[in-house]
Amino acid sequence: MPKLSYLKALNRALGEEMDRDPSVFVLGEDMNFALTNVTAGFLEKYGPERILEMPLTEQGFTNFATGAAMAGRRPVVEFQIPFLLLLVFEQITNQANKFRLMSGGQTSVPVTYVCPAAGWRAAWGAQHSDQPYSMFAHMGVKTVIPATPRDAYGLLVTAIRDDDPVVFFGPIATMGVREDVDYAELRPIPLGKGRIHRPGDDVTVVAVGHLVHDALAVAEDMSGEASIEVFDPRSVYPFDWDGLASSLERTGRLVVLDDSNRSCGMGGEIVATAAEEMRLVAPPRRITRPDGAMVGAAPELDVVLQPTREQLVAAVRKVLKS
Amino acid sequence: MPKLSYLKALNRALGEEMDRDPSVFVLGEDMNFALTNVTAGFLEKYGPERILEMPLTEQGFTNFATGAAMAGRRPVVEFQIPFLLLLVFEQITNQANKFRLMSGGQTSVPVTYVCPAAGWRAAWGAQHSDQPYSMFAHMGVKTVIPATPRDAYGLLVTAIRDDDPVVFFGPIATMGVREDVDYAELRPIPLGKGRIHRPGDDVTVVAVGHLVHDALAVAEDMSGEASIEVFDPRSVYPFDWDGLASSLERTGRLVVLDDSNRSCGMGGEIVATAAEEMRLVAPPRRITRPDGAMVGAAPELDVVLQPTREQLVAAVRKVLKS
Amino acid sequence: MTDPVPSERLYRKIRFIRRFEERSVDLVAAGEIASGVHPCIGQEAVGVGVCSTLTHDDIVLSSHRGHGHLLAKGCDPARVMAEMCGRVTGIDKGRGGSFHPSDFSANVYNSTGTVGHGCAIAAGIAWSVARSDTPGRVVVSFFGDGAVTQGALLEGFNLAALWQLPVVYVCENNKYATTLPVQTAVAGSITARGAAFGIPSSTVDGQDVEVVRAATAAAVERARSGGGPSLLEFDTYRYHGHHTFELKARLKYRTEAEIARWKRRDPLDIQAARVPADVRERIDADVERELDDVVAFAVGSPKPDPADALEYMYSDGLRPRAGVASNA
Amino acid sequence: MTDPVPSERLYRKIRFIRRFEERSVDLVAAGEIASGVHPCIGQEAVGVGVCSTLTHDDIVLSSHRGHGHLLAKGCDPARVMAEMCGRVTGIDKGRGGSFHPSDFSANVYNSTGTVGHGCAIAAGIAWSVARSDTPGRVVVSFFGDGAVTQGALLEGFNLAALWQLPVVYVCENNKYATTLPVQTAVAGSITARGAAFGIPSSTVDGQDVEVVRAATAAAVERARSGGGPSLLEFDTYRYHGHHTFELKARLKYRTEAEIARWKRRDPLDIQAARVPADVRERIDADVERELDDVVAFAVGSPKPDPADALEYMYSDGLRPRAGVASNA
Ligand SMILES: Cc1ncc(C[n+]2csc(CCOP(=O)(O)OP(=O)(O)O)c2C)c(N)n1
Ligand SMILES: Cc1ncc(C[n+]2csc(CCOP(=O)(O)OP(=O)(O)O)c2C)c(N)n1
Ligand SMILES: [Mg+2]
Ligand SMILES: [Mg+2]
Repeated sequence: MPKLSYLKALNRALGEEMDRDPSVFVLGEDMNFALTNVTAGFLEKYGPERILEMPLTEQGFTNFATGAAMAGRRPVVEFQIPFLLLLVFEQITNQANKFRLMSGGQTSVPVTYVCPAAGWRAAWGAQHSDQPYSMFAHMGVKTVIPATPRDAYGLLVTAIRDDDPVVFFGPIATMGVREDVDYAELRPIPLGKGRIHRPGDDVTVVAVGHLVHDALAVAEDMSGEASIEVFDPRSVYPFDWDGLASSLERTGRLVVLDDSNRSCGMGGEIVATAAEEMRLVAPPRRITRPDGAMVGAAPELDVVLQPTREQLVAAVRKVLKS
Repeated sequence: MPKLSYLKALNRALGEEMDRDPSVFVLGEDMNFALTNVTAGFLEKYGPERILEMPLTEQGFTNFATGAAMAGRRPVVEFQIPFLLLLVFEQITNQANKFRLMSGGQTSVPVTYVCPAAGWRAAWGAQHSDQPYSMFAHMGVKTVIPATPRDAYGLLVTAIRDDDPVVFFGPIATMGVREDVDYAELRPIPLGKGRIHRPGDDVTVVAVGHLVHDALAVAEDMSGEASIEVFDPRSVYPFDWDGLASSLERTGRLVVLDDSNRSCGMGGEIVATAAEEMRLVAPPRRITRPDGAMVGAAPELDVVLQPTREQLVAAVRKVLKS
Repeated sequence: MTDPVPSERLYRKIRFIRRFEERSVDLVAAGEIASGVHPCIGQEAVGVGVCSTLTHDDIVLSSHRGHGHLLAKGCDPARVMAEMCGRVTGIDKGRGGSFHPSDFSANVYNSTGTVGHGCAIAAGIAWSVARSDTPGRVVVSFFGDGAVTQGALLEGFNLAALWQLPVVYVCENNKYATTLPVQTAVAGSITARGAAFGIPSSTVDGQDVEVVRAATAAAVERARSGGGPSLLEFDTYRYHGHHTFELKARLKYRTEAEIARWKRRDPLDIQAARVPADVRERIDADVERELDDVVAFAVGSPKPDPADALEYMYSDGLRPRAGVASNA
Repeated sequence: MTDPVPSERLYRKIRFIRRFEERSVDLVAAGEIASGVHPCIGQEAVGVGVCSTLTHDDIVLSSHRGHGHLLAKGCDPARVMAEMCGRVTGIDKGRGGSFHPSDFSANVYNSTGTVGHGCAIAAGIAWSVARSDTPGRVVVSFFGDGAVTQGALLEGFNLAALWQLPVVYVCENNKYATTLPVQTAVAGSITARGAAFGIPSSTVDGQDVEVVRAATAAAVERARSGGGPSLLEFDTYRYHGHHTFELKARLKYRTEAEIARWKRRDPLDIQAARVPADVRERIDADVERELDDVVAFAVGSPKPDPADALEYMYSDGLRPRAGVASNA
């Protein structure tokens, strides 16, 4: 079976949707040279009417995409840096995502926003290394952050086909992840459906994005010590609360591994919902970035601000003991 | 003792800081006519060099304030509508709040952002009724949302004197709240210091912003049934975790009343932190807006999307029983 | 401008909007319109003149001061008023309200609450329709003088100009953004902003509907024939406050004399002079009768069911979690 | 322009920056600069010419392509290089890096990562200094051709023009924003954008430092004497890729011929022609010696202590909660 990388999975999903549906088109910066490689080869194949090179005008082109979507298109907007999603935060959360409700259902706004570079970039400065997905979840925007090539493919397809705005976060740290894949078996993956990468009995580790791979490594390392279930929500909004509840029904113990800032992050939401509504026999734990973390100065400073496997090992031991 | 309204408390705090410190100045829209009344009488008193009328240029004037702050001023920026804070979200969270760290401590950015209109406005449309404070907490921006005139006074003074960016949310629903106040006893109130409005033994109700008044009313109504401690964090970032822990040390039961959207909101953060680190003898509960709530259509639709006293009563009974 | 529009029809539209707005102010006072309204009284000729050059298929993006645009574009007045009253029979089922309505049946796509942001939304629509099975449609984006200081609007100008999109940008310069006088907000000029992007831009009398119509017709024709965007700045004036709250808060940002001066060029009077008195009388009476029905329909329509508060949020019927846990 | 700056001094600055940048590219390859860099090679005359008209007290806002601006403004080169290498001896103690440095000791206030947003920050600084105890200072805001399509930049123009602030806006039009050619991004022109706000705007040769200096001197003089903002668009070109990543990813957005054509107007050569050969040789040798020390200082300086990762976040020493609970 061929090895499919996460980046190539995005390219494949997007290309197939472009082939399938002529209303799909892509816009963003440095499109003509496919700088992020998500659209590698597309300009030649689809031409400049479907691969739109945009000026450095993020708010303008986000609004442009909203308009195109209301006019029947399915724009896919690429953002090269996570903070650009903060720059257009109002246009996505307060405009595109609200227009359907405000029109009483007359229109919908099927835009997909893709950031194939979520998270840390060493030394690019504190303005370039954020993980803003929790805030899109807060504002009720459909938000996905898949961990594997297969899920990236399936969720990008679903995001594009979805009739509402969807933000797709691809962590920088997953872009090179590869997976054996039978292309014929690639499928769309529904929003709000988590995935148990590894079943276990003692503790549920919910890991988000690239941290799924860390969780799996730790689960393997600790297999002599504990049976760890690794739960990957894949979409943070909507979230697979039923899936989490049934995992906790079995394990009763929860550790969350989340690269968000701590306060009001997705990690906190998972812990809160579990504490409120689900079976827990020990206090839950989460491992996150610090409150309001500013990551992106010198590498030495940055690594200590992001969740580590050592922290996960310690937290698992802790919840197993209590 | 004179009755001080919340709105007048803002006016008083700001005026006193303008008197005390010539580097304080105010900028915003409709300043010359003090449309929100926060700056009522100021143009006449301080003149147009300290009360700056701004064009409809929120990002521009937010950046302008950042520059002025780096040059030694203490700008107070008024936003008439909560969504305007989403429009300038990047400029506050990714620029003003990060410049100190990025300069290695060479500069600081003492700007205060005041929104005296947080929350619901009946029928103004879904774009005008948000409560974005949780997202500023997520991004590590100092954020306050006082409930009473005295606290509004004290926290606005502190926000202005603070050397970092501080976002001040004044809920629409508190603007008319009045309190007997001895002016001579008004004091700055530190960030990160909660307030127990009413001590109690059975359950801690954490209420945010205008909901503090609902919590107090419910505590009074239920006094025959339960001894409710009403804890008002006043600042959501930094948060008074020690204060909350010591309240829960006594009560062991927690209900949170928070007008944020549910997912990744402040209510969830409080529940998560309590579940992880504090004494709880029963599962905690929170009452919030729904996930990603869109409030502001017809009044009939809106009232059911905001936390109610009835929900609080039910939640208190529930945690007392479990 | 395909077929000529008789002066009477333009008069009737202006009269209708004028009286619609006056009645809506009454309905605010009566508590039927919870939001209050931003009346367009004094500015009617712009919406009417502009929309008189458009076909049904042409698309309009409006603003917070949009009632006139909607009525001029052909929305059902009863359903517009019902919308303003927050009724389920409204064009947006009571979810858009007075401030931010849309009506796809009349091709009014949007009236975003974020001032100035409709400009780039319009560009996106225009780009799409120009490449659709039914090209030749034109998009009109209305905004005020306040909007031109919003950077996002200028980003939209750049996109529309780069790709020569079929958009007509209509700036209703009514001299104030809430209380802010345009000359203290706008360095340079409004038309120079358009010109900076190579967009043909002109300032036009907004009080004479026939002048508005002629200027717009040329811009629409240019857009329709692939000649790209235009910017029309219409000189106009609102007689009422920014919003009905000004009926209580008496703000002194303009003089009575200034208002009186503008009223001497009243768009209704200007057009009335072109219509025989007896025809006008008949029209005026018709308008009142129609508005009686409009108001009766609106006020008599049911309010939304609170159980439907989260209806229409998502296309796939996704229901967000409630604000309390189901087990709580 | 108060006292004349000898041609040699300008030559020396350009030479210094050219070689500083070349060495920084080497340090990227050597793994000492983790971020990579955006070299300004080819554009040195702009930073040098502009800053040669400024006093120490004048203020500069730079950009991601800022090394040349900083060195021209008088920052200590060793501490700039140390910053790029993420060392605690850097101008920002390793927290700003190559992309977003500031150095208040030389009055370089900022280089925000959000392209175009320095424009309004500069306006705020200029407004403040004009009203301070030490007025008469001028603020220079550098940005690229890519920045002029960012609405927030145009919002800044409006503010600076409205209040006639002492800012000189310097646009280094190096023809590309990353891979994007300016003519496909900018409808109309760059200077027309300034003119739309009533800002005196002109396009000037950016390769001849004496030309840059003369044009800037006039704008600085205007700003200093209360005449308000100016926009200078300098025609220039970068020889290297946008960022050192282009050394690996060979992008074909421009031709070798185009690069060669620009190199025929090399700012270093142009200025070299005005300096006697023997003087140049002495200067060049000095520069190399000084750069040896710069690199040795930077590479020899300690890296930050991970325990200090959250240092400098808040003014009051507030320490954010860690990513794991202390009891976890
Ligand atoms: C970006 C933004 N800033 C501020 C507001 C608040 N606001 C609503 S209408 C308005 C005035 C708009 O003035 P103008 O564009 O001239 O239109 P007019 O009201 O005169 O028709 C303001 C400031 C908003 N809705 N959006
Ligand atoms: C608002 C924003 N959009 C995009 C980026 C990513 N980005 C960084 S530099 C750059 C190109 C800037 O081009 P230009 O302004 O011409 O400056 P140059 O690199 O040519 O010096 C881009 C797109 C950013 N940092 N900020
Ligand atoms: Mg106006
Ligand atoms: Mg450039």
